[in-house]
Amino acid sequence: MLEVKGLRKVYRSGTREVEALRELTFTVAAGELVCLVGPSGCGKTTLLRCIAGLLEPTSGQVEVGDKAGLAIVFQEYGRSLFPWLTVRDNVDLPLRQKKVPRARRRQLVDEALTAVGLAGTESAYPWQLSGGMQQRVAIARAVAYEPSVLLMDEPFAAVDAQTRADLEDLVRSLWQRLGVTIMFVTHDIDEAVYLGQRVLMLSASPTVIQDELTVDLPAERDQLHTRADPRFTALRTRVYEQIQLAKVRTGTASGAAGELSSADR
Amino acid sequence: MLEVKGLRKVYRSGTREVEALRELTFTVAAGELVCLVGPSGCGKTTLLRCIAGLLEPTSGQVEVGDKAGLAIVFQEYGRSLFPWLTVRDNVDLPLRQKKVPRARRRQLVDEALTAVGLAGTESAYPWQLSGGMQQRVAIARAVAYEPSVLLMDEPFAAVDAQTRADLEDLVRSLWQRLGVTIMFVTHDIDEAVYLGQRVLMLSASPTVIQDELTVDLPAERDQLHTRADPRFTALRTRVYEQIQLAKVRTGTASGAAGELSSADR
Amino acid sequence: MTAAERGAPRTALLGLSGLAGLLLLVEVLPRAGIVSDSYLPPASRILAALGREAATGPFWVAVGDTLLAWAIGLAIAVVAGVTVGIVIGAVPVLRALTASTVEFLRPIPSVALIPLAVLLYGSDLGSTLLLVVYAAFWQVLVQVLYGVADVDPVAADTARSFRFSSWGRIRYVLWPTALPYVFTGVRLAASVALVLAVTTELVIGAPGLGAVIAVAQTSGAIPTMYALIVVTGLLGVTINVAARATERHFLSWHQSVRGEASA
Amino acid sequence: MTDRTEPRPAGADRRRAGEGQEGMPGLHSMIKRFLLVIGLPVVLFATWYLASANSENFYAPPLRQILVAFADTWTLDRLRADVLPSLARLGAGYLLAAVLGIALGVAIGANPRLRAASEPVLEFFRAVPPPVLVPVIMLFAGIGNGMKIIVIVSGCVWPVLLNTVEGVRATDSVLSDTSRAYGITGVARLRHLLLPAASPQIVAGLRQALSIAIILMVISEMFAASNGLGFTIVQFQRSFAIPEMWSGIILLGLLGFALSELFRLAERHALSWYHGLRDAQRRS
Amino acid sequence: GCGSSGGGDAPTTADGVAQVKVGVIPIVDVAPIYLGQQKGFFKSRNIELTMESGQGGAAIVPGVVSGQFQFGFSNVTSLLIAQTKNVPIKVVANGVASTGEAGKDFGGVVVRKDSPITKAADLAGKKIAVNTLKNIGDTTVRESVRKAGGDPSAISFVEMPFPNMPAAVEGGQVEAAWVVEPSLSAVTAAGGRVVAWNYVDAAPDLTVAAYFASSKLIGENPDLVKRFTEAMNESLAYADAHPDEVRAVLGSYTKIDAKVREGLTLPKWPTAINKPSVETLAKLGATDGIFGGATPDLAKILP
Ligand SMILES: Nc1ncnc2c1ncn2[C@@H]1O[C@H](COP(=O)(O)OP(=O)(O)OP(=O)(O)O)[C@@H](O)[C@H]1O
Ligand SMILES: Nc1ncnc2c1ncn2[C@@H]1O[C@H](COP(=O)(O)OP(=O)(O)OP(=O)(O)O)[C@@H](O)[C@H]1O
Ligand SMILES: [Mg+2]
Ligand SMILES: [Mg+2]
Repeated sequence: MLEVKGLRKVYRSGTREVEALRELTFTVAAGELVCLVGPSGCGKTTLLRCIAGLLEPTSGQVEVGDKAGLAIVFQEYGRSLFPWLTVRDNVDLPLRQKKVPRARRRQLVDEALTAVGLAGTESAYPWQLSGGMQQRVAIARAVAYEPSVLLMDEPFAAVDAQTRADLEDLVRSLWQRLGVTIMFVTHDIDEAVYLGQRVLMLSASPTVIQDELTVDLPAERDQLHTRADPRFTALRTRVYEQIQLAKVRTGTASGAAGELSSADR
Repeated sequence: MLEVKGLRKVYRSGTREVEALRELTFTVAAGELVCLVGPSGCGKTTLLRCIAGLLEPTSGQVEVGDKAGLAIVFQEYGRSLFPWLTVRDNVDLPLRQKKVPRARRRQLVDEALTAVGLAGTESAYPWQLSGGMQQRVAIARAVAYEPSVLLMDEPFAAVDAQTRADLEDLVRSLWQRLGVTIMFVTHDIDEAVYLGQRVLMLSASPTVIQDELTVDLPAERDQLHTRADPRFTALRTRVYEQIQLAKVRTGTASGAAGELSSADR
Repeated sequence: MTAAERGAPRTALLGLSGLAGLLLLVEVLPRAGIVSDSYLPPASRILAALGREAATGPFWVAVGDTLLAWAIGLAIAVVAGVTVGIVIGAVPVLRALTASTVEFLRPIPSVALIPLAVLLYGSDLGSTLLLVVYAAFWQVLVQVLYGVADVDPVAADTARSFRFSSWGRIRYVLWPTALPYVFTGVRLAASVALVLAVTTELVIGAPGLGAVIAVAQTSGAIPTMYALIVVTGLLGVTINVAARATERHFLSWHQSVRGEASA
Repeated sequence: MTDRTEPRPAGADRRRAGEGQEGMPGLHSMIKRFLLVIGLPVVLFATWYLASANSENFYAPPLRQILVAFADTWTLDRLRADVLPSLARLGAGYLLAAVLGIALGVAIGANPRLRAASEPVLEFFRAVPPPVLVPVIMLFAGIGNGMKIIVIVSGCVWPVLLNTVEGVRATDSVLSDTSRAYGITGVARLRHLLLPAASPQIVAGLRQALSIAIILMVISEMFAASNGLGFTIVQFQRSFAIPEMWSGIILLGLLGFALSELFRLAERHALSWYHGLRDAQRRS
Repeated sequence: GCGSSGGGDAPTTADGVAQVKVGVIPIVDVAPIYLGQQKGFFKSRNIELTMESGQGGAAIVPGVVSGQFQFGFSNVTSLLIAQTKNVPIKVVANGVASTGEAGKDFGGVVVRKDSPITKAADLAGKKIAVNTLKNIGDTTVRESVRKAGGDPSAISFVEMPFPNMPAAVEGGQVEAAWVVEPSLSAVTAAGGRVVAWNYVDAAPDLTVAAYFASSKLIGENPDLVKRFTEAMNESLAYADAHPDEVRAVLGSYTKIDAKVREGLTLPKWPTAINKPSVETLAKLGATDGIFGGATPDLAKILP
């Protein structure tokens, strides 16, 4: 359903050259929910953009079963909403492009906005909303679109803990209900383990897949019990260690630097 | 040092009217580190903007001791960096405005960028960086400025767990070293407790102060031991409960909706 | 070699092919009898006339005169337009106060001011400058005003929160934001200035290409007239190439330029 | 110590008060706006009046004479006979230029190759002065209204075109990616992304074009015309009716001001999202 | 030139040579002044000439009035209009005159080869191009039609620069056009026909244009004006007598093709102004209402 083979991406601009992705190979089965974690600047966004076909890989291949049914939630939520459209129209527009009948559109938009807790703001413009609310509009847009593949780039970064928990459950129920394939980028290790069937861990730059983990928690999860499960704790510790390792391997003690390989020619 | 009295803020645009802050009164002593939590859209950003003098309160007063030494890290990190300046110049510019001598500036910029793990990217432009890296540039800019009052609006939302921990420690060490007054907005309850001397909890809209909590953890904190401290767990539970309460009080079961009061006239 | 460097020759090639297409059209139209060749001579004859003109000294003196008037006029208009634009744009009261006057003065055509110019300066360089500056100034001013209004509120707040001085705000926030608009304004003004320089010379006989065109026109020397028109056009193209190059240099950070580099 | 809020520019408050409120504040701000609009022109005219009162210069007559000439000259009949045809041509030319400029601008702005190929040719024509272009246009378009409209278009299409090209080129990359990801392509991309994203700059171009259109209306009427405002002004100039000529120039200015006010209203409406966005954080 | 803005005085160099600027239109009509300059007729009278070429009165008259130019060249009707508006100028020398011979004048009304118009009377009700409306062109063309028994009132005149007229006639955008040399030669060479000689029809030996100065200069520096007039008269006479040299000098300030130059019909350059013809022009102008009800006072404008 989603196949990435030997993906490599080098950014070039002027004399600066950054190897964002060195070589990535993995597959995501149809209807799978995979979480992606990795240090800041390791190339997660780049990977998602390549999968969505927004960025040309330097080499390697990406195959997506059904490109038409692909939706994406961008990390830069503030810039991905149309400032000239109201909240409702922002969510509605992709549906209109998909030629969804009017009545159905109305229903989808209302449902999605209610699900993310934004019922009542339909007529506001995005710039009249708080950061977290903007991010939720972007999520609602993706949800209403009923995609077959959903790419989410740190979608819950700007919302509070409680809302975040609600949205996590929303994503899981959506996934179970529609059988959608999801790639979910997050910084929150707990979130990755709680949500995913599988967690892909990326190394720091030059980026390869550091490790892969199958989350063998029961399919029915809830915030209270799942997170209290000792298996959950074991899994999150495993992910944490791998990420620590990824950092150390790059040889920088602080762990925050060095993910950038800049080659002046 | 920082005094907010009866602060109220209503946004008006066209026929839409949103009461973002109903009535806030609190003081932050000089050199204190206060964390601010509250549901998405409750008015945290609005409050910070009012304190910084960027927004006119509808009523009430804000008094800041030394406005000249105030720095702010915006939630919209992407838009608060100047795209026409390199990373180095972005950090350097406020210092030049402050007329810091050249050699000292150089040192401050280098230190700040190294502290946030961005040494080596000085000559890149912000739009060549990943989201998390951009956010760290914004943090470095505020840190290098050596402010006497530092306002931070969800500054770590876009960075990975490990970097986040490093940055948390950076903020605490900076605070201890320079005696700066800090207001820190976050969604992460653990972070609020780990960082702050005090945690202010805002209610959902119409926003008032829901509760206030003094964090009686030792001044010397570290990621491993402090978070393992049973007192830490007790405090975070207390904050969590209060926030739950805030949501319930507004009468919406999902807890995510209803923070917006929109009055069409 | 970077993408931008690779792109440059190809861009030039595409541009040249566009010009070649125009030449071909002008060659074919009269030859096919679609228009009479005594009123629109084929390109080859125009170019031949151009060659003859280019061999004479007075022609180059005229080109020099026109370019001088153009350059001085444009420089004055740009400096004045940018300064006034930023001052007015940065201070809302001034903007409100001057808006009506600006809108009143702007549509007054330079050509209607010809008697005034002649009155003050005869047919000297001064006349040309007066009209050139008058026309080009508004182009820059309006663009700068729109550019200054386009400042990202978050960027502006950032500057305010860090206590930038007024000059710092102008220099580091207003100016870079307005810069793309200024470039459009300068490119508009550059050609308006050229148009006005030539027109003034044409009508009041100030020395320059326009005066030569007037002579060719009244003499019924059609190919020569077209040749001279081609010269003004080519001046315009050259000026634009220069403007584009500076723009690429100064706006490398801007969305419009960086998009192309990475493509 | 008690520095609560920064002093803010008075204009911001003024604008703030004007929007979305009825009753006293609305009226108040309308009066204020009126004073702002009228203030500087009144001062300038007064200065002109006093400075020119004793003018002996044949070409710079006292403003008093000009105003008398204004009243005598621009009678209703005159307006109907000369100003209306001009305005009709102006309107037609401006609209055509707007449509053409935006259409071409979007195509060129969205397509780097097309831009590379067409730019030199366009720059070539942009640099050719309308007065020498007119004979060529006459060859193809005759001497009727069509020719005059083409002259207007040939001059005022440039600001629209250039600004549209730049506006389209500067479309935010994240927004552009969003559109692509959601299958917003083709016409929808044009309608929902490119045009709105470029609209602030397109509007800047349209505003530039408006005054250029008026200027070209005058220039076009210098050739092969027998009526029109520009024609009349040139006629006055040639027949040494200098106060009348100045009165015509004043009328042109008034016309420009009136049209720009109309334009401002239209802009406020069409770009309300943009002004809202820009004002959002500056307002109370 | 800014130095002389105080009045009509020409700056004079140490050796008494006056620097004089003359506003002219670069056409055949002003050949004598260029020829005279070449022959030294001005230099010998301590005048150093600079020619400033403008397009018509709009550019030249203000220059003369403000003292930017000391002398200017303009057609008689424009001068008459200026007089009715009390523009402070006065004629100082003759400029150019019609040859007075139908078939051999330097200006006329032309039509296309295949046009049904064959004589002046046929022009009634037609669309005719002139270079300037309400000026010498349309008043004299109307007179031609009137004299030929046609009704001039229904003619619609359109304004267009001379060089554009051949194309407009050829393309049928106008039915006829009043053109002067060298456009006249261009039309006839392309097969066009002249159907009316309007200068000839208006008055015998019509004075078409003249040189003028501001009243101020005439009052303050009569000597300079006198020297200019003398030099000008000498130039006019010389030009009239030496058509070959005229054709040669045309090459120096126009771009008229050498072949065309040979075939041009040259105008006449008498030194005297034909006052009756000016009176006729005044009458015609008054009939056609171009003076706005006023009557030009010839004594005030002519020397
Ligand atoms: N410019 C504006 N115009 C109108 N309403 C606004 C504007 N800015 C913010 N609001 C409203 O004010 C309320 C508070 O917004 P604010 O940005 O302060 O929330 P926040 O607490 O920072 O939320 P988050 O955690 O999601 O960033 C929201 O309901 C929002 O819709
Ligand atoms: N347009 C660009 N030009 C040059 N380099 C770029 C560009 N975009 C990204 N990069 C570089 O590519 C690397 C990976 O960036 P990417 O945005 O994919 O990281 P990320 O994993 O999403 O990080 P984060 O978690 O901080 O968002 C970074 O080093 C960044 O500097
Ligand atoms: Mg990212
Ligand atoms: Mg916020």
